[in-house]
Parts: sequence; C-alpha cells; structure tokens
Amino acid sequence: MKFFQYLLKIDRRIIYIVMGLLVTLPLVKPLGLGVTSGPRAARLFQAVDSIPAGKTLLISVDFDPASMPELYPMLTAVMRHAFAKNLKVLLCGLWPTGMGLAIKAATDIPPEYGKKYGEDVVYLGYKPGVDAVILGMGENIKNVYPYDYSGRSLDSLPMMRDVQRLRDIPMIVALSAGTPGYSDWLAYAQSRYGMKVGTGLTAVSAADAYPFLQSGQLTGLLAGMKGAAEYEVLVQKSNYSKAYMPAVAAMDSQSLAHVVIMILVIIGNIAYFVTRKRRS
Amino acid sequence: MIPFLILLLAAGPAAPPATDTAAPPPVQRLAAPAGVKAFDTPNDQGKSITLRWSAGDALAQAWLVERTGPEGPKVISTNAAGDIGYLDEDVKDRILYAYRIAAVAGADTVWSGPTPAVSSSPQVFNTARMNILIAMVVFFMLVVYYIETAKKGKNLFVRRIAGLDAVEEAVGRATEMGKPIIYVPGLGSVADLATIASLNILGEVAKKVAQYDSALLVPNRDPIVYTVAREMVKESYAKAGRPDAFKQDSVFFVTDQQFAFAAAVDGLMVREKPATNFFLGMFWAESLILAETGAQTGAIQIAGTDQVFQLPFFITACDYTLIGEELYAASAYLSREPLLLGSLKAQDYGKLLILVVVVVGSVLLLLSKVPAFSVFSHIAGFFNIN
Amino acid sequence: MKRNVPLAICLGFGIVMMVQFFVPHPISVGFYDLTTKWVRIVSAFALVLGVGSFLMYHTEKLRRRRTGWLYSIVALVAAAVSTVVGLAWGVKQTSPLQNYIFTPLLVPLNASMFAILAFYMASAAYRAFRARTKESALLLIAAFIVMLGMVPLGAAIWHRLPDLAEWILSVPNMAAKRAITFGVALGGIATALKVILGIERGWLGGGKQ
Amino acid sequence: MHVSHSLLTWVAAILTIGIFSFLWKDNPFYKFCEHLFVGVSIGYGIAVTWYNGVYPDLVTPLFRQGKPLYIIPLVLGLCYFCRFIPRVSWLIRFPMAFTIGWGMGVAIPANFQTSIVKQIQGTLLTPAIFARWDVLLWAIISFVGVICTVFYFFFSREHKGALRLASQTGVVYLMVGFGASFGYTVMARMSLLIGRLQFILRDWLGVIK
Repeated sequence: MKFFQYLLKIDRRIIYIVMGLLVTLPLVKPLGLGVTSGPRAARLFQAVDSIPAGKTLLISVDFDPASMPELYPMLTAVMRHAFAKNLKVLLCGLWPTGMGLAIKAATDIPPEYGKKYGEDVVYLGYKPGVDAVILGMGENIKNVYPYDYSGRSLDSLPMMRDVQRLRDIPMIVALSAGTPGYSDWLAYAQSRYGMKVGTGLTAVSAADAYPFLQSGQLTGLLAGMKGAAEYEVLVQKSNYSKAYMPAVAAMDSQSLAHVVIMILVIIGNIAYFVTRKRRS
Repeated sequence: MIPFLILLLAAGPAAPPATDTAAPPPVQRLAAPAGVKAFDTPNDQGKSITLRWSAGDALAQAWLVERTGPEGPKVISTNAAGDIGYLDEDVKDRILYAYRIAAVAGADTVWSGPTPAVSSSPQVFNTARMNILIAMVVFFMLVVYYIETAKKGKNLFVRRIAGLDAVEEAVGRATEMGKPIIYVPGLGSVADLATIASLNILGEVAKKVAQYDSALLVPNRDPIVYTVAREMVKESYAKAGRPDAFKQDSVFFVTDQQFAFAAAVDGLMVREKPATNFFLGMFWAESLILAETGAQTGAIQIAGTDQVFQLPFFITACDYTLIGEELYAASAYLSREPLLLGSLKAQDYGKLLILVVVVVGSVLLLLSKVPAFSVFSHIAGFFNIN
Repeated sequence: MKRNVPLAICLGFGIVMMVQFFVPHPISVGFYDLTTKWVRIVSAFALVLGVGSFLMYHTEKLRRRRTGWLYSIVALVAAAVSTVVGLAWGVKQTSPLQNYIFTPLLVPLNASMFAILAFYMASAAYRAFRARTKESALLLIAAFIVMLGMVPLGAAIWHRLPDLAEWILSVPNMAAKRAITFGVALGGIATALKVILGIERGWLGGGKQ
Repeated sequence: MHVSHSLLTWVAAILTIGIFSFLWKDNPFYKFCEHLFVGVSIGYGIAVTWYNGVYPDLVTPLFRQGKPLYIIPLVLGLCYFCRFIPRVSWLIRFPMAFTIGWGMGVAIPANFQTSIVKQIQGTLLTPAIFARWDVLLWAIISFVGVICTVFYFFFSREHKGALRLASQTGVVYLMVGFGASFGYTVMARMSLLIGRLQFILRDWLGVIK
C-alpha cells in the first residue's frame, strides 16, 4: 500500500533519469528494434535505385540545424545509396541556414566510397530567390550558379560537364523542413521540366504532402525520423552501406522513450486505482 | 496588320511535312488545339491575361503559346502535354494582344486560329471574395444587433465556465498564502486576437488582485503588449480604489525570444513560488515548459489559448483550461458587462448559422448525386477561397 | 484628443484594411504593402520600450541588491556585448555576431530549452494521464494508441495499429479541431470588431482623459 | 572516444548541460545560463531589428531613396519614446492605435477566409463519400463530431436536454483529439532531445560517429 502511495508521488527526477538513460543508451549502441520499411520510403528507394549508373541525382538541402535530427540522416542515407549505385550527386539548397549541413555531408560521405569532390559530388551553395533559382537552373545551371559554394568555377569541375540544366537530371530529392521546399520543386521543376521529385520531411509537416503522393506527383516520401530510419535500413539491406545508422539509433531511442512513458502511465494508473479502492 | 502577320506565321511552320502524304494511312494527323480562349485574368491587379484551351486529340506532346502584341508575334511558353492553360503576366494594361496555341508532336506543329484581341486591366472588387463579404456582413449585423439589445438592459444568460469560476478562488488563495500571482499574457503580439482577449482578462484579474491585496507579476514577451498590460493593470488598481498599491516593476518585459522567455519565466516560477499561475493568450511550444514547471512548484494553474495545438498540454498540466473560444468569452464572463455579453450571444448565433449552412449545404450536395438535382453540385464552389 | 484621436485612428485603419481585402486594384495592393512595412517599422521602435523595461528591471535589482542581483550583471553584460558586436559588425551569415554569439550561444540554449520539453512530456503524462473520469480515460487511450502507432513496436503488436493511430488523428481529432477553429474565429472576430468600434478600449489604459 | 578540440563546441555543450540541470533543481549554473540567454537574445534582437528591419525598411527609403511618406512611420515610431516623458506619455497611444487598428482590420477578413469559409467547405459532405463504405462512415463520424463539438461552445444557453447530449458528445471528440495530439507530439519532441544528445555524444564527446 505504502509502495503504491509512494508511486503516486514518485519524484519526477527519477522519471527524468530513467528516460534520459533509456534515450541515450540506444544512441551509443543501436538495438535495431525492428524498423520495417513502409511503402512511401520504398517508393523513393526504388526510384533512386532505378536511375542508371553515371547519371546525376540532385539533392536539395532545405533545412536548418533545428531539423537536423530528422533530416540529416536522410541526406546521408540517400547520398550513400547514390554513391553505391555509382550515381553522381549534385547538392543545392533554398535555405541559407542549410549550407553548413550540406558542406558537412559533401565532405564526410564521398570518401567512404572513394568518391571525389568535383568528379562525383558538387555542392552549389545557396542563392536567394526560390522560383527564379529553380527556373534558372532549368535553363542553365551555370547562369544561376557560376561558382560552387566555395567559389570554384563550375567549368573547372568535371562532373558539371554532363549536367547543364535540370533536364539532364532524372530526379531530385528535396529534403525540406518547411517552405521553401519540396512544394517549390514540384511547382517549378516538375511542372516545367518534368523532373521526378522525391522528398523527405519532418514528421510534423509530412501529412500535408500525402495528397501529392497519392496524385503521383511525388515519387516517394520519407516522413520524419522514422522515414529516415526506413531508408537507412533499405540501404543497409541492399549492402550499399555498413555505416552507423543515426536515424535507426534515434528510432530505437524514440521507441524506448514511448515505451517508458506508456509504462509510467500504466504504473501511475495502477497505483491510482489501488489506493482509491483502499480508501473507499 | 496583326491578323495578317498571324496568317503569315500560321502558313509557315504549320505546313504539313512532305512525308505526310507518302506515309501509310494508320498515321493520324495531329489536330489543332480546340476552344482556345484568352481573357483578362479576373479579380487581379491587372497586367495578366489567362489562356485556356483543350486538346484536339491525345497525340500532342507539348504546346506552344504564341502572343502577338505591339512588338510582333513571339512564342512565350512551351507547356508540357497535360498543362492546358497559361497565365501571361508579361503584358501591359489596356494594350491589345492576340494569342494562338500550337500542338506539337514529334516534328509536327499544328497551330490554332488566333484568339480575338484582349487586354488586361485591374479590378476594383474581387468577386471571388463575395462569399467572405456576405459572411462578414451577416455576422457584423448579428454582433451589432445583440449589443444594441444588451444595451436596452435585457438580461443575458451565460453558461458556467469552470476555469473562470476558479479565478476568484485562485486570487484569494494567493492572499491567504501570502504568495504572488503570475500572469503571462501569452507570447503573441498585440495584433493577435488572443492577446487582446488575454489583456482584457488581465484587467479583470488585476482588479481582484487589488481588492484582495495580493502581489501580481506580469512577464511579457512583446514590448507593445508589455506597455498595454502595464496600463491595464495600473488602471485596474485605480478602479479598485487602490492606485497606490500598483508597483511599477510588477509588469515587465523579459525578452522577445521565445525560449529565452520560457527559461526566464521558469526561473521566476521556481524562485517566487507563486500561489497561482495564469497562462492566457497565444502560446507555442513553450506552453508545456511553462505549465509543467508551474505544476511542479505546486501552483494552481489557469490556462487558456486559441492555439489548437497547445491545448492538449495545458489540459494535461493545468488545473483549469479555457478551450479556444472560452478565452474570448472570458472578459464578458468576468466583467458581466452587457455590451460584451451581447457579442457573446451574437457569436452563438454565428455558430448556429455555420451549422445550418453546413447541414443544409451537405444535404443539397448529397442530393446533387440525383440527376434532377445536379445543379446543387455548384454549392461547394461557393466556399472556394481566393 | 488624448482618447478620441487614437480611437479614431484605430477605427479608420480597421475599416480601411477590411475594405482593402476586397479590392485587387494596384492602388489597394500598394497601400497594403506600404502599411505592412509601416507596421513593421513602428513595431521595431516598440523594442525601445522593451529594452527600457529590461534595463530598469535589472538595474533596480542590482541597486537594491535583491536576491540574484549578481545574475542581473550577467544579463546586462550579455545584452551589452551582443548589442555592440551586432551593431558594429552587422548580422550577416559570416559576421562575428553569428559566429561567436548566435551559433555557440543562442543555438544550443534555444535547442536545449526546446529539448527539455521531452522530459516534461514524460512527467506531465505520468501525473495527468489518470483515468479518473470517462473523459480523461478517453484522452489517455487516444494518446496511447497514437504513441504506439508512431513507433515500430506498435506495428509489431498489431500491424493495423499505425492505421488506427492515423485514423484517430484524421477523423475525430480533425473534427474537434475544426469545431474549435469555428469558435475561435468567431470569438476572435467579435473581439476585433469590438476593438475597432471602441467597445473594448482597455488598450488605451486609464488615467487622464 | 574523440573529445572535441573546438572551444565553441565546448561552450555549446556546457550551456546545454546548464539548461538541462534545471530538471534536477534550480541552481546557480542554470541561473547563469538563463540570464545569459535573456541578455544575449535581447542584444541579438536589437541588432537584427536594426539591420533587417529599421535600416532597410525605414532608413533606406526615407534617407537614401528620399520617399517622404516614410516620415509617418518614423514619427509614429518615435512616439514610443514619449513613454519615458510623463507629460506626453499619452502619445504612445497613436502608434498603438495604428498597430492595433491595422492588425484587427487585417485579421477580420483573413479569419473569415481561412477559419470559417474554408473550414465550412472542408466540413461539407460531398457525393464523393459514397465511394466506399469506410469513407462514408468516417465522413459521417467526422461530420457529427464537428457539429457536436461546436455545440459545446454554446455559451448563452444552459446545457441541458438535447444540447447537453450534443455538447457531451463534443467533449468526447475534444478529449480524443487532445489525447491524439499529445501522443503525436511526443515523437517530435523526442526528436529534439535526441538531436541534443547526438550533439553531446557525437560532436562533443565523440562517443558515436
């Protein structure tokens, strides 16, 4: 009885410690609590997988550090997939605050596959103006971005010889945390230049994109950390990568956190009903 | 001159290729686009002409849009096959333009005839917003009518709102315990309606605080809201007959940054150990940060917001929560001022009207499935917004 | 003069902006754009009031040596340094303000304060999710299903659980939100109308007529 | 383990821990972080307001491009300074009247547009619901939910009889909706915490890659 009364007013700090530990643990040592791949992520994976080797995949980094836990793992997973399939990766972005993240990915990932900057991957940087940038890239990428993010002329980068404008690129994956983002790529790049558009979004904004998926305008969608984890698993399963999977680890944390909260609620209710019965 | 030019142009590229005649019969001839219409884009600020057409057959792979204006004919757009419309925003007002569209399939290009010349101009009334105007006029009449009725002294009933009945008790409790009351008027600006509602409630709460002689702390995130809140509290103390009890630094500005504000108010609650917290107005993600810290200090908490996404957190962490519209009813409820009660009545009739429209509209729309009533299918269009 | 002119300004702009909404003519759109800028400018000046209050609050604390006055020095110095750095070198992406104040200080403070919410969700759920009444039981069950449906574990328990979670979010949840929206909109509009018409005039403050 | 060598990473990590320490209890470390946060955010706000607000929106058009109309927001804005001069402090009512009147005037039609007319359209039942049995059922459940929940917000009549039944059904929807929203948000907030932990474990301590 006393035990239940104690439970009812359990020190919140115990709750915090338990939760903190259980969330941290899987990050250090992923458990792989069975992330299964949903159809939306599978569609994106298939689309990227079916691009012939040597072609270029465009990835738009439209998010800032605040959405990094959800969207950055998507960026690395899609890049790993592309490099494993011998695709080239062109990065660009509609958010100025996304530059640091794109640079990080462009430096960290290619060496894993022996890929080189300029030959297999190029980051264009950020240019203000959304529709003007996309439409300009449709005409000629060099008009919008004469130089890459670090000021190297695009003419000096061998990869850009085959990629003149959006029509040379079969598909774009827009990783967006809001607007501007995938909707702009749909509105301009898809309707005008017929590009395939796939997207990765934060969990909060994913629901808005489902109609586009149903109408077939979007080729696949990764929703939040779960979507990122699904993609990581797909990449791993196909033996494209053996790297640490941050989103899968995060999903484990996520699962444990949800379970902790639910167990807490159950314990709280048991204690509540037991003490109430005794009292009455 | 212009039609002549168009004719000339039409004769050129549209001439059938020589191979056509030699080809075996199964090859279908590409049909010209049909029903090409060009008109001034309605309800806009001018400088725009809208084009619409339909496909003559399924063969077309792309469309060309050609405009002929003072500067002569010019192809202004290439559309993908499914894209049968164009918004020309590169025109000048009150200048005549003619358009024609070509269907393109492989090497074939077949032009439509030119449209009659049209010009663009700005409009003075946006007819697409007629629905909003009607709704506004109807609701305004309701508000004015019931306020006038209230002025004549008709007694108006208001149902119980638990969170507001608790205000008196909460203020009294603070006096008994000798602890302060914290009132956060939300993080919105003064242009946010919930903030205005909250400030009105603050006025009523401050009156009670002055009567009970408790201490009041009002941290603010918006500088203008801070100024207004300060005036309101000062005024309330004066109205309660205790202008001397108003302390200058009881209403203060913290910072305009959301989470820095939350951090500071958290600190304030932990250190001042208030008896009562009010969180009324606009709140975002910080709602639970504030409410949970407050709950841990053991304060009675009364919250209210019109931010649907934050309501669950207030509901779980606070003792009383004003849900959505209850926040707007609060100042009328607390002050019992007939003018404010009148508008509450108008709001109720407004809601009733919305329900009537929704039910009747739905019935008619469902009836439109029956061929005889198919006219009703246009009802949904009335609620399009633009 | 002291009350009626402000009330008239409020009434005038309120009506003009309502009418503006229905007029697509370039003059009307231009007026909207111009006044939007004005509002931004005027609101920017209001920061002066905030900063004034901030300085007053902390210098008072300092002068009277109230508890925690030492921390007021931290706040004042931090404000002074970041203001000077910001005004002197600007706010561009590569400025010292961004590199040495925004990125290493504001970003982690902000993110940590936001992340603390995760812990509060746990303690709030523990404390409040008790099936005391039928209503709170409903709240609890709905939260439970959605939380389970969001993680792989939920699908492992029952493969349709994610669908059920999505159903709760898109059917009953949506209906409740819509109804709240109707009420909030009418309440807000009525409040706005009362302010424009000068029936609610608390914002003027009291004092001398 | 590769502990970071960057001073800025260390600063960010220490501040993160400082904020999290509040979960244990209020302590000097948190107080320091809190006051630093407030101070820095004010300085940052001042710099951003000047460079992204006042300078491009007011100084440039008024003094560089010579647009005289911009004197109006300048004068209105300066009125806020009168707050510090008791004799003319009532002048701050002018910019407030402008801001409030403008805001209310813009808010009214916008609210009608997005929160009423558009929501009515979303609520209407269309013949499309006959497509499948489940679509029909969900549409009806949703429709009933909207109507009953709106009845919950009726203030001017006592909730008894049919109104009581409707409003109590509304409460069911509200509670399910709130529970679902809570459950749904847990995931997003956990993501934020995980992001912070990843920063500590990866960028600072180098425990994970």
